[in-house]
Amino acid sequence: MINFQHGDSLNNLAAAVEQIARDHMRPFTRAVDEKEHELNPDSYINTMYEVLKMTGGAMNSPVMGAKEGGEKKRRTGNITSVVFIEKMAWGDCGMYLATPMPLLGGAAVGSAGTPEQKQKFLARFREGKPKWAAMAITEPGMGSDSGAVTTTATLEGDEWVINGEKIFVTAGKRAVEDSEGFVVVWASVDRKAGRAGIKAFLVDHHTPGMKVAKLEHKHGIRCSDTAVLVFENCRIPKENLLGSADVKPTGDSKGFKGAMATFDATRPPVAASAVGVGRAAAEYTSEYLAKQGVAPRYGIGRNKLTAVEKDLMMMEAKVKASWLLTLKAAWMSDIGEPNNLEASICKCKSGRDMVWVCQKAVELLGSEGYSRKHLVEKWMRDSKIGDIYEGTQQIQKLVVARRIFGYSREQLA
Amino acid sequence: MINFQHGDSLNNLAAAVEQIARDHMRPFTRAVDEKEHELNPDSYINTMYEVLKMTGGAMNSPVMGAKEGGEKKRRTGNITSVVFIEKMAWGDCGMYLATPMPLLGGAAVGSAGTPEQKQKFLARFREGKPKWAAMAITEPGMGSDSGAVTTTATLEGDEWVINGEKIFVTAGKRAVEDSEGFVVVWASVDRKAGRAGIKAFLVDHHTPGMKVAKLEHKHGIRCSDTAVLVFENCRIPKENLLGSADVKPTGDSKGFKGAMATFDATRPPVAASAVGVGRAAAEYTSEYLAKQGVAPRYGIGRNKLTAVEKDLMMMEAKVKASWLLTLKAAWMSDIGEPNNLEASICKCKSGRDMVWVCQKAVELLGSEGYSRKHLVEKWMRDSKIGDIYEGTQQIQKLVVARRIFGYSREQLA
Amino acid sequence: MFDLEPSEDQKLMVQTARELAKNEMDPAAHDADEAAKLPADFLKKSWELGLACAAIPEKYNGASMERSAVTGAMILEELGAGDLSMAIAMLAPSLVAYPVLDYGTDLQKEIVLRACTGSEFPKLTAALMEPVYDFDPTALRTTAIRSGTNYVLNGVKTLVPNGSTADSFLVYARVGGTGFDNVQAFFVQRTVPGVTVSEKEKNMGINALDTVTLTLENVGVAPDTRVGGAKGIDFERIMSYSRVAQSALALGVARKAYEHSVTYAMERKTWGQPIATRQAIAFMIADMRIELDAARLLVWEAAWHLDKGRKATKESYLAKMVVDEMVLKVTDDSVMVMGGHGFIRENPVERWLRNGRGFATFDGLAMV
Amino acid sequence: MFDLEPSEDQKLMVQTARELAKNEMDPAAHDADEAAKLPADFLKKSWELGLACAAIPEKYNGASMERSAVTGAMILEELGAGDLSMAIAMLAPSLVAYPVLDYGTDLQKEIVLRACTGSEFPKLTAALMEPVYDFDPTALRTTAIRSGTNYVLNGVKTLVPNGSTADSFLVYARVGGTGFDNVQAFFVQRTVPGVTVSEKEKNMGINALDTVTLTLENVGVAPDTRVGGAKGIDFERIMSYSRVAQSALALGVARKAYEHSVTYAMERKTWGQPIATRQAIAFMIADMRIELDAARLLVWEAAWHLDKGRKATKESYLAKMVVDEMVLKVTDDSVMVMGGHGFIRENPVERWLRNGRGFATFDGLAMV
Repeated sequence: MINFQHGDSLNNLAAAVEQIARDHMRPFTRAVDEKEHELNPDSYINTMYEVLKMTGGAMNSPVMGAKEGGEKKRRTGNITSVVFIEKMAWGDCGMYLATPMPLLGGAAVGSAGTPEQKQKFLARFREGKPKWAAMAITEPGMGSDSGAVTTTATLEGDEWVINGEKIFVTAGKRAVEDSEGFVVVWASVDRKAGRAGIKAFLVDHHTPGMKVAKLEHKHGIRCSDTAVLVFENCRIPKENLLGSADVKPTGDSKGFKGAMATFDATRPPVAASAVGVGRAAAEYTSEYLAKQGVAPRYGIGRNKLTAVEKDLMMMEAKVKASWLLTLKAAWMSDIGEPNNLEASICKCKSGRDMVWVCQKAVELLGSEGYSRKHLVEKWMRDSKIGDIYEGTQQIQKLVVARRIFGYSREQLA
Repeated sequence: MINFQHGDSLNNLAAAVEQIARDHMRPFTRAVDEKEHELNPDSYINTMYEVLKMTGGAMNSPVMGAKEGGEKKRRTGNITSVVFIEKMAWGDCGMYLATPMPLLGGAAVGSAGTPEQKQKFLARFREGKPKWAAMAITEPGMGSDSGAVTTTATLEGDEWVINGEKIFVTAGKRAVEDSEGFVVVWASVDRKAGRAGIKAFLVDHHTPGMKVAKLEHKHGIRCSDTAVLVFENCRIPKENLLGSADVKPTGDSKGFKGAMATFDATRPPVAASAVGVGRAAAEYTSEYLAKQGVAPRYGIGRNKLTAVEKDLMMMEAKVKASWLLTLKAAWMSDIGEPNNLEASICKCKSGRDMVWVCQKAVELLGSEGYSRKHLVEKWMRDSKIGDIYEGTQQIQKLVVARRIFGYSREQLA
Repeated sequence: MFDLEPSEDQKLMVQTARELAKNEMDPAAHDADEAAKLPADFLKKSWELGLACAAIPEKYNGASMERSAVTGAMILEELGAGDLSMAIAMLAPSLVAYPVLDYGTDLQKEIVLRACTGSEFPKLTAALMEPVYDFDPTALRTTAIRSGTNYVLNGVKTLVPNGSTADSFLVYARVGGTGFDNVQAFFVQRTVPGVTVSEKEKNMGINALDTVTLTLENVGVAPDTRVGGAKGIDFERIMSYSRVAQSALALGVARKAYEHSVTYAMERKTWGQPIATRQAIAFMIADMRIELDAARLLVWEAAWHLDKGRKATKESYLAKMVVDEMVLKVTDDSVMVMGGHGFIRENPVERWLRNGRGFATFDGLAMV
Repeated sequence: MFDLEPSEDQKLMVQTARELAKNEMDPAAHDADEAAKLPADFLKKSWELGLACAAIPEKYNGASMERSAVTGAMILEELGAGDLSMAIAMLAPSLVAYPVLDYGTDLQKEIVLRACTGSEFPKLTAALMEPVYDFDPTALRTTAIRSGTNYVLNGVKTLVPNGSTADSFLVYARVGGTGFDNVQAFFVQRTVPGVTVSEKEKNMGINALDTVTLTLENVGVAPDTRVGGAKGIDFERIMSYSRVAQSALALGVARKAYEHSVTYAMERKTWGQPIATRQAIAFMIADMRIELDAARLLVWEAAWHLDKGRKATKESYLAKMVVDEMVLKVTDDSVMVMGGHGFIRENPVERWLRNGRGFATFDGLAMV
């Protein structure tokens, strides 16, 4: 039965998250942007961590929530997580990415980990001080072809020895230096095996041989630490391999596929974070212009609109369209339908369109929009990451097209 | 010395063409669209043919004009031809394509023909009754890969025997059935040699074995006949081969390259025809809306514009931008600079943007724009061909990108 | 809880509509467009299926389907995918039936709704649009001025569907200043003095649909011709229903063009490979799908607001704005996917482009 | 006869500008942006080259270059490709010099033009823009009201380049109703009562450029501060010059982003192939080039109209409209070409995107 309304319990939870976003994110959003890595948004982090501890699994890791809990007939974890994330990103996308929760690393453990791994690496997020988990995939010479991993993991006795360099590790420093978190590292156990040789490894915080070589200075989401991690003979226990150790000669190994599945599950959350930023910009612009007497005349003849009015309306419509696509993809996960196509659709559309929305917001406010007096310029910078991370717009279109045509990666590259 | 003004002589000639467009094209433009192939725009054809006979080479074949005549230092044929074509297409693009002149077929003879071939096939356009020439390249199973020709030409004694089917032959019926014209047919003399085996052949009107199998019913430019030509043991004299008979095993043969060079030279004229249609629509829309009291306020603050005003301005700007790119490409030909890149740029941009302009024109006039009471809906249909023929927008982008990167057809396909 | 699963009833209706589209509409669409005429028995056949006006209560002999804009949107998408001219033609009676169902007096209901449940296709239509570039339902140029107890109507209407054969027109007119609140609807008989019905209009697309220009010169009508009597109509809501309906039809046109493009791109080969393997084509088609899916959700959401009893002015307006842009882009791109073949009228994409461009210039041609 | 070949003089000037851009601007741009400060000696060094204010006649010690908007556009494109902040900073004196050259009284010329031909970088700038979303040069909010023989100025100006160090501001103000004709320019000294100069403004881009907010509260100025005295200025033409100049700077920013993308796409490999061999990337870059070339011609044509003595209001306005859209698209796409790397501030594309977005919000920040 078609229904665009959430249940009361989700609405109540959502209202709580929005309150946090309003009270603990928005007031700091300009400052955390200006100060970049110098300022940890502690007020938000500590508050949020307490909330997360209290609410337990549901918010701890959106994707896990979906896999672990809920009713038998219809799970709610995915919808819940995108609703929460959209609100947090509305508050501040950089701070959302600095939320002390397992994030992508946790998602990987949640979907591919053994019960022991889950206990060892996820239980800690329900106690003590704020912690983070990170995912380390990309390497300097690597673009979107996640198969081109050169970092190696070699089994020596009871230990894997990891060597290599990883870039674009979101929350990398917080996960391995600033807290008792961990990082999931993609490495090849057999470079000749190509994609099939790539496995994911759980590396705990402060493991010797791992170091944060650099924090990137970014266009937007500046308070989220994007780290370069270097592994030099970094030794981890044998049981920290995530998924199977098999290197199947043909096709994708479970390890790689498992990791890729993580992406399927995380595209809607990423889309949600983009929508949060876009909605923030659209709302701000509407409110600002309303004060200047601009009131969109919904319903009148189209050719009577002003240019600003029409743009404002398009901003609003695009935010909503992206959001509905995101909910749809999450809903499909919740009802157990494969959503690879829909996940890429919502990611592609929200990534692209929310950039448009935020760029438009700057334009509609004129030189005021360009000024750091207002937040729209910041949202424009923040929005761009939504069009890039976890697969650019172009990568998403490849996935969408492959699903439409039933083509393999080889048929449509 | 940068100059955006044409010389007086070109301006005078242009004014004459515009007068023809106004008097002999515009009044019939709706009727020739409605009646499709039933109505030959005779008034235009006869008037124009007299003019063409009088003005001789310059207008007879735009590309030839560039190659044959003009000053030594700076030729003017290409600029002249795009100026003329833009004005004719402004009058009516379908009628322009039905102009009794050598068109593409003539261009091919002009650039690759022997003196004898030029005399035999082109001189006739300066005398007698209206005539047309056509170019037959595309086949039913073939898209933009002009190398995939399956029509064959076999040498038997002193004759080439042609077999095959050609589609999308502009002015095909007029060239071979309705007048004493001719058609240039691309055929393979050696299918194993691929691209290198493709040659162009001059087939005279009413040659036995050639027949017009069908006239297409089209979206726009309806009075221009787009024919399907079938060749069944169609015999032509040996000397009607255009260019060299060599089939070089590697690389492009002169024959194919010569034919492809024709495209280089004809993209600016095609762009000009697109611009003519776009300008017609933009002007009509401006004039219509001016009567309704819409006056674009050039110069005021951008965020004060109405949506219609902004669209009107964009229409005007896009028409001009496409036009300037077209002039640039033609000018480069005139000064003897290679213009492969610029020819594709003007074709790509004008093809795409003039469709946008005409679609916008329909929208800005509301339901009136959608009605056949006004011409904008017709121009929208006519404009679409500019984005398609002689290489779609996508093909042009491939060419542009190859030139930018210095890539071959193989490196970027 | 958020849910996008249609009900069993909805699935059934969609299936019926899809079959009509597949068996009767799509195969006949090209010829109908060329002939500028509906297939001879189309209205009769489609009427018998009962897809239009299905929400008329049993009391008036109707099918008593739940009045749902969401269900309507689903059905109209299928019909739009069949053929736009035929879809609008068969739906035209809804333009009269639903406003009467929602706002009519008992007598109006008795007359109109019964006419819309009979075995004959009803000769009823509505006249809303006006032949101006900036048509605005909140500021109609057609006026209904009170004169004693009667109203006097003046104005020109365009794109009146099935107008050549209609006996009765539901004419929307301004009874006061601007704004939705000042619009009311009046039944005008074709034979009343002052009414002029034009020849069939000619447009770029929807050629098979019979539309006319209706001119009203000092046409006097009695008070009981006003829908809902003194209480009148909620025109704002009527426009929302109409915008959802048109958007849904556009979804159908776009979806058909998208599906056709997918099939073509996988079959058509250049350089030995299907063109679907080229990023330029593949991305174009991916974009079609993305925008189509996005637009559908906006339309459904607007419809859902209506079903919840809300006015949905903003939602339906924005949905239509997005859909109008989408359907043009998708149909235009579908022509590009085919290249030169897309320019030939044998290929349906060129018709879908002509029809697709229309949506931004229509406002009020259908009703759910 | 139509011709796009620059003159030898133009080529020489372009070469000079290109070298400055390559040697002094581009290499220092990142650090300047991060430090929000121009390189220490940049203004001095660039001033010595004489690229700004080159059209001041010999009479005033100037280089006596022909006053040509076309030449100016060519030079500004190069400077824009170097760095936008630095370019605007070094050009700011032109904002004062050229209006005075074109319209000033003899005395104003003597003072201002000599200041602009000295060895020191002139502490002169202009204040035009206002901190409102719908800034409109034809309807300035800043007013100059006659009071006896003097004028009283009130208003707020923003994005005043080099404002922190300027001694004198050329302030544009409305002296009557709306329209270009009612705008005049007045010299206001920093030290005059009622003048407040803000801290350096913070913007998304052009960080190294020093801009300030200038507030004028009942600032009285003498009649001889009005440019051109009673005859005044042709503000419409001044705006055209300004729009051409800004558009030319934007061409430079976009061209740099385009060139960077071309290089990157040919070097960067995925799956063993340069990403330039993928249609998605190749087409994006082809589009950049197409739009860039198109926009340049519009800018040159507008400039050419100015050189012919025309107002070029429409031409410069449309050129800027197209350029503003183009520079955003091109810089945005250049970030996409680099993927994640484009989001890192070490990579200049992210700065070009921040600068590129500015153009649509600027009106009057440069002059040729």
